Amino acid sequence: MSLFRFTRATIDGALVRAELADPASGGFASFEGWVRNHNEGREVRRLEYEAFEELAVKEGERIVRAAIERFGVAHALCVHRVGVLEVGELAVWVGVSSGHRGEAFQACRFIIDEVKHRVPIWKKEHYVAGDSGWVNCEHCAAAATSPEPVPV
Amino acid sequence: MSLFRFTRATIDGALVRAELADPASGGFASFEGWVRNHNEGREVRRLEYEAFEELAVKEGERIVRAAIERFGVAHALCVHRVGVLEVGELAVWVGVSSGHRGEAFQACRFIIDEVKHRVPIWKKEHYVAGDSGWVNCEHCAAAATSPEPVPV
Amino acid sequence: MNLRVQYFALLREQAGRSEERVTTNAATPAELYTELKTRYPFQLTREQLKVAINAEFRDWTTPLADGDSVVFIPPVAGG
Amino acid sequence: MNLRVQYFALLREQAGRSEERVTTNAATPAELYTELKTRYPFQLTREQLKVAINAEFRDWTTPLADGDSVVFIPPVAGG
Repeated sequence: MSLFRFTRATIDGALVRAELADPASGGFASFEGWVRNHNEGREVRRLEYEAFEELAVKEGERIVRAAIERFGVAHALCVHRVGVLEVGELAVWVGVSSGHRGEAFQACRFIIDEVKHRVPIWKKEHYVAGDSGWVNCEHCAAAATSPEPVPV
Repeated sequence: MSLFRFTRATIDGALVRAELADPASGGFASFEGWVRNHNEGREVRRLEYEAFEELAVKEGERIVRAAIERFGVAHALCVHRVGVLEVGELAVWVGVSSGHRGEAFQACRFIIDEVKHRVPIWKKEHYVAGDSGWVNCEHCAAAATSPEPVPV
Repeated sequence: MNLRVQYFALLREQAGRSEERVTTNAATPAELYTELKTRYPFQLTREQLKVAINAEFRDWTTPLADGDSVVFIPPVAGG
Repeated sequence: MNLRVQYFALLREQAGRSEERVTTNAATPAELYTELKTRYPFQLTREQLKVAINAEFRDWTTPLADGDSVVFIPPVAGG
């Protein structure tokens, strides 16, 4: 069973959810990250996700495996988009099935927090105003759109 | 927008999720309760859900509205099945869309906890062995924590 | 006084009906439940039940009025 | 020593390429990044970056070996 993977195609929530179906599990928690139309005061038109997939898949699998062991849940999966995404599209999906709901919520939260924090994935915002910038990189956005490189 | 409702038909997760779509929301948390094949050491064949719908819808709406206000999320919805359900079927669906994931998780957890605790819905388990029983009735003392009565 | 009483779950099974019209002198839900226990094999205690009048949660001591709709609510198990 | 260097996100844009073969005397990722900064307009500091060698996270002081594949990882933003 897959624990973490990337896709270039639209994520179908019903399909990925079906991978976690389990007649012994009574609870299923999921999280979806959607592309929203604004961030830090800027209007966003679309996003671009890029990943160092070889390491990211290993790191993502480590996170999901750790969640399963730590919270004792039945199954868990994270699927992340790469490529260009429009506002409203599903960027990341996390699902956890479990005997009990408390553990399902905790594992789901743990996975999305760790994925955002540790997995080598980058997000470039394209703004309605026409410019763009890499997210989480304080001096990156300005630099990314500078016509001339700033001297080191 | 509906906050809480009952259905006699299969809950389609993709359809109910679409009701919460919001281009300003970046996070979506959901919980599903599935009919599992065992409970407290008994093998379960199917469940029967029954509700005092007139009061349950009002109480359910109060819970969802309280979650939206308390956690400041954008939208939230709970849909609950009634009738006969087989193992693996979706019994209850909760979804919350929000600008930030922390609030989405908290609101989702709050709603399912309160719904299980306060809303007049009953569940009868039909066991593989042929007998059946109402859930929580052997543990009535523990389950009978009263909510505050509404002032007359 | 005429009341409408609805039964759900275990109480519905033990009463053998989903609802009925009851003519009673019971002044409160507490008195009404005591009266109904003489008629049906209800085992649930008042501590295990909640009360709704006209589809709102109410106290056991709320005065009943003619035409009220009363429900005794067994331990719930949604989700 | 020959290395393969891959670039992602901001570093890819600033290097103008996704990967390259580099012949170098740099003994560690720290030395390699200093060398690459003379060639490309990289502004990210070592404190902002992490290092991967052969697709595993490593320290800045890990000795490099011929044939290693090196990636400098800008601040991530998945989800």
